[in-house]
Amino acid sequence: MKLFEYQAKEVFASQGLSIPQGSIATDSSGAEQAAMAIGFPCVLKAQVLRGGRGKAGLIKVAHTPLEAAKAASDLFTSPHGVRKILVEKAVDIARELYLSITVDPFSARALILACSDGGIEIETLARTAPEKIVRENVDLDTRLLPFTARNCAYSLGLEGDLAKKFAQVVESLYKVFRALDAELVEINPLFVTKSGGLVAGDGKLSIDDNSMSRHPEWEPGRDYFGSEVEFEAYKEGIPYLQFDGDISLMCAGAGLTTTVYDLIADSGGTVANYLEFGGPNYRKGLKAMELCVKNNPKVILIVTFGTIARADIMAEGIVGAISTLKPSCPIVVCIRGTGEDAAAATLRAAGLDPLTDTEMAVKRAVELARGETGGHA
Amino acid sequence: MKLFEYQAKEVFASQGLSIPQGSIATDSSGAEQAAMAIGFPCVLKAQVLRGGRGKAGLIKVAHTPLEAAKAASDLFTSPHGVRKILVEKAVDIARELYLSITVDPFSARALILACSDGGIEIETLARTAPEKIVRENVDLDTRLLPFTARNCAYSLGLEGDLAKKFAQVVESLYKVFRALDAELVEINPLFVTKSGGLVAGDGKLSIDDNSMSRHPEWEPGRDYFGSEVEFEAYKEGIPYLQFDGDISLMCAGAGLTTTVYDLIADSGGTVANYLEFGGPNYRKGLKAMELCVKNNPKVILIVTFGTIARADIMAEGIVGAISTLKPSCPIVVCIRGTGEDAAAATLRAAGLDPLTDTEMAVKRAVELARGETGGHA
Amino acid sequence: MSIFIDRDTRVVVFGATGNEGGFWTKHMLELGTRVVAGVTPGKEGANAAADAKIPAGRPGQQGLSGQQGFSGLPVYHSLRRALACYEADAAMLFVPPRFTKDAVFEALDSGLKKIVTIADGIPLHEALQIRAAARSCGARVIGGNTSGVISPGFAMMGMFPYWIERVYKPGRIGVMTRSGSLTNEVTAMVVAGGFGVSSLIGVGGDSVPGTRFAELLPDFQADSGTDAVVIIGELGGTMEEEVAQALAAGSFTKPVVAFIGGRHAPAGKRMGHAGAITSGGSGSALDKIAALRDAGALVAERPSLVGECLRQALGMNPQ
Amino acid sequence: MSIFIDRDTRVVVFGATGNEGGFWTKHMLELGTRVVAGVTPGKEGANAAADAKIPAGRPGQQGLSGQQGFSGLPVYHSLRRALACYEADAAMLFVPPRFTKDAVFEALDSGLKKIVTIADGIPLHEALQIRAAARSCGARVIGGNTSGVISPGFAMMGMFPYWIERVYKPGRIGVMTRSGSLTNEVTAMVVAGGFGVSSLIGVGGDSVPGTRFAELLPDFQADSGTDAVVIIGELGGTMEEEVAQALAAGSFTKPVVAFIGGRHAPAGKRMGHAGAITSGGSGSALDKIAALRDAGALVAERPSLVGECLRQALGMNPQ
Repeated sequence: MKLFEYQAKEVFASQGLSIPQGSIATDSSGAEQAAMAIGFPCVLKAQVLRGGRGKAGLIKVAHTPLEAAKAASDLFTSPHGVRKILVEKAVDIARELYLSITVDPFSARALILACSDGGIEIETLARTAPEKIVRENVDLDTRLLPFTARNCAYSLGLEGDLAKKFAQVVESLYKVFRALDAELVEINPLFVTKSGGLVAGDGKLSIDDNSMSRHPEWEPGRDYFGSEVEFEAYKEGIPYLQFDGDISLMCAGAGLTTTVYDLIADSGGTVANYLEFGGPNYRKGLKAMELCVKNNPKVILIVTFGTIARADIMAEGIVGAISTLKPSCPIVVCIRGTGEDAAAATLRAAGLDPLTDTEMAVKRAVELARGETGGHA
Repeated sequence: MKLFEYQAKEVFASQGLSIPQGSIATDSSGAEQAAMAIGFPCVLKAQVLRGGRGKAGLIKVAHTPLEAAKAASDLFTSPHGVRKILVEKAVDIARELYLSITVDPFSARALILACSDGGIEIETLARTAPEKIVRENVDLDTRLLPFTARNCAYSLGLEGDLAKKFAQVVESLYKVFRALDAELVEINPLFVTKSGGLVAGDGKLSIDDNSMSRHPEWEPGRDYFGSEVEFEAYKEGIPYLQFDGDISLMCAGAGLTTTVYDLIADSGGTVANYLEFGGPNYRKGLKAMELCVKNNPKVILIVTFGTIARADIMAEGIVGAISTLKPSCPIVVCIRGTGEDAAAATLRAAGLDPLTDTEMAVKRAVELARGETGGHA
Repeated sequence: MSIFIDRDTRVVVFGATGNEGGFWTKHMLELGTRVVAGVTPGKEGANAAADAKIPAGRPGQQGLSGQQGFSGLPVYHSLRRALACYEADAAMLFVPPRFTKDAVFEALDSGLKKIVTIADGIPLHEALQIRAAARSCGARVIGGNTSGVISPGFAMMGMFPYWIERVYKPGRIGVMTRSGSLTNEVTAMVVAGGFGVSSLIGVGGDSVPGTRFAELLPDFQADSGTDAVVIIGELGGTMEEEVAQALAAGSFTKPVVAFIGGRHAPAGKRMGHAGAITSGGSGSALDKIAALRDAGALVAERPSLVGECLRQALGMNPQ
Repeated sequence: MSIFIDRDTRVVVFGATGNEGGFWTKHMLELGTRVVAGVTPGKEGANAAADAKIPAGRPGQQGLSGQQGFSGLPVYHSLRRALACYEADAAMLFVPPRFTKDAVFEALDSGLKKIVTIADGIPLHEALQIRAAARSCGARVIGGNTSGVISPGFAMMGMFPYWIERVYKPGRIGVMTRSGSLTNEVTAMVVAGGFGVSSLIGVGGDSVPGTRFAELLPDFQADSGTDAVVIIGELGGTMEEEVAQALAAGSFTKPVVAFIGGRHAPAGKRMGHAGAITSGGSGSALDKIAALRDAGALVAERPSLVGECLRQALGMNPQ
């Protein structure tokens, strides 16, 4: 679960990290007032969960109240669905650094990444100049010891007071990482101010989804989702991604659903949504189909090959959902695995034509989406 | 640093452990009032830092206000220097268990000790029936995991709800152990109430002296010390033990001071106080001698063989202390180690007769204490 | 032949008294797995698999009820108490994600070196601690978020519809996978291609699995019952690249066929599995396919081509 | 011959830029110890021992200022930076107690296997973590609360008035001790008895020392320069009992002479050292003496008898 910049910075500040003076505005006049309270120049930053905000024009500098109002208005009316703007006092920047903490699945430790060039995209740098990136592993049980934080600072070539302060920032950020069960915490850029301070210029904080129950205060609201349907799926615990194609996937198993997505793309088809109702959701056929229908897809494609996710139960759910929702589009069904014989019987009894081959099911769905065949499949 | 029972229980309660309802009284009428507020029967427990309070008559049960007043008065006038009484509601006891956490220097882990016989002295049991003691090690970095707490419970033969509750008590007590940097936390007895609850009947909590700077709230006051001089020595950071013999030790080095203590006892002498002014205190000759003089010893015996604790500096301190304090008792000096030649010269110049042999110095001190020789040695 | 588990591997099942745990424990026994005891705190004395409620309509029930003399498993409060009565080599965990770290550490503490956890939803930081602890003990944790491990025809730890012969036919092809349903899909194609499976190890779909693909290669290399290995991978992480490195380095010499999901996955979106996300351009399915092909593996574009790739890799005539 | 340190042991000194650290680093060098670099965060580029302020009137100063060509030590921000320039085997820590854990872990992280810390006042729980970490790395931490390690005439890590010949005369007797001043006292008696010291290891006076007496016995056993070992123990803990066990088990076969302080110590009172306290009747000096005697060690009642005990233990004529 990714937090917005302003939320990440709130957490940073609670662990002793310096952040620019700022406040949140939800409309243009609020942004103008915030800017006047903070003083000029100030920076208006759209709170959206995407990278590259600078290039996308989602960060604007204002030197007057008028400029602030104009910038805010531009941001709120942009096509990026901006609902909140962070208005921040401009920082007197001497240089920029990079710092993040993530996990290293191989060594099974936390991984600190630091770079003396801030503002860059670390993944790009990892390809072009990996030697510029300082890497330090931290064992979660042993915890971050000061010497590791110092190693980061000295490896970046920092000296004196700045090295000490950087090491403190590393320690604070590590506390954030652990306290929030983060998969990623990132400060990019980390500003070195002209007076020698360190201030978080940006803040990324992604909480591990499997740890969200420990952090109910960060349970995401509607803001976090690109569409109403995505939000609804989230609340149901149904993995769902919104696209704008023709075929609604209603599959079980992450790997299989991803494969179906690939096969559709290979066949020239397009996907309206990714949706899994396997695992703990295999009894949620009705809800799953409801979410698909909301996209007005040209076809609903159901592919499963489950073990725990029982084919017979899923077939009953699908048949029930069809009779309740009466979707107007054709439905292609390919259900295999535990209880597959009973499932096939259930589907046939409901007038469906269950397939047993994934690639054939995809082919039929793509054809139907193109209008090459018609009616319920 | 040992806490009083009532303080230990305060800490226990803050980590979720159940303790009997109770309050602290500093005089008899306060105890009577506390007893009436709590209800009868109640238990009055003298707050002193010694074991075996039951046998020593320092724990009394009262069934009426009059009994409470009488018990409190007896306790406050006992020879044990009772300054506070913990008045507690009597617990409806079904059985008693034992639980403690300490350190295992060999495995370098925390060591949980549990026993299904509460109220016993664990050290006695360790000699007589060690198989009755359940032992579990906990790695400090890995931390206590629930399975270890459960292992304690099931190894004691507990079942059902009681096993679960006991495991929770283990987890809570481990939190106390870590949070307070304890060298020992002990609940003995741990009451199993007739309604199946677990209540700490007693509480021992000893904070590691080397970690006291992290726990300034538990910095000991005058209460903790048997004498004014001990308290004063503590405030100076000078290791000091009060005895009631003739010879005040003013030595450097823990092992050497302990050895001098032995040699005196072997020679039939007695010690007025143990005192070390080595290590970081080797410039504190004046203060050290002040503490000795307060005991009106028959002899002050100074023995050192220091490396960091420089003989020359200590000799200067001793000579200065003598001229300031003008102690009326003879002083025996045996100073060796770093700077010993300069030290000897300083002492001789001040009219002392420095010795170079520890055992000879002890012999002379014991003789002087017996009055067999006289004057400054 | 098999890797990880065979008929001699003595398995203790955590959570065998639960509904799912009991159901799959019975199936493990039915397949021939040597399950010796169950562990459920507070349930000592219960008979696990015998007491398990079997949901109506589940396959395999008939087989179980027809088995003579089946009387359930002894259950203990703790692994230590179980091991006081039975020797064991492996722990199968049917334990919820938030208790998984505790169960893994309990197993490691008792010296078990083989642990399989199906838990889907292990907190990320605990997954790190689990893998770190296992490595420091020289133990192997398979999972979480996996169906487990099966050597068709012999034994399994986990949940597999082994009774579907067109998917779990015994044979000489090793399988390593990050998926569940997709595994059934691809394994069916292995069998359709005329092969069978020696051992199948589901390392799981999490971003920090307890065991990584490349760490299984030495076992498959040493297993005389395995002629080739099929890898069912997907976007995200670096496990497939690590296999490619092992191939390129010559430390694994048997033929490898891979199917990699997520070739068209949009960047930065998590496709189902916690581990199935590209980060900043690394870990894409196309990169993985390229790395594997460069290292000499055959990569099937579709599941249905896996059988053909195997025939080619093993130098057999096309079917 | 020696154990732990010799003229080839390459030592990095943490805190060599401090007053005490600098002073004793110079002495380590003067005795012949191969000190290669210093580590003090924030002080890279300093010349440690050369810059150290030497308090007036300290012995040894003359010797140092007379040493030709002495130009101080290179100092680095971190051990890792030091090791990029110099190879090293050991770390000597002149670091305050509350930073000791950090320094020990820094040394372990860089793979050093020999660490000596003089710090007096290491928090108890951190002492546990230090010893646990060292054990898991196969490393040895000596201390805290010790003067360190010396092989008189050759090298030392720590603080010893090696220039007092009647205390630190080279010879063939190994010494293990929990004390500082008492060590000088007893070692003087070893020398007075006509012997000298091969290696002296101060394990320190804390209740959780990084290394325990019995763990040093194999080294003394293997050291051809050591004929017998003197143990300077005291009440509290079980280290002397562990030596007795090793003797009784026959795993240490050289003569052992012990002096144990605290025979008259009142129960439950801490006699100076953190480790010097009996707990519930165990760890008394008398118990230790009995255990050692039962195992075949000679125990000197007074320091002055140590020399005689050694002669007896080594089968020599009384002096």
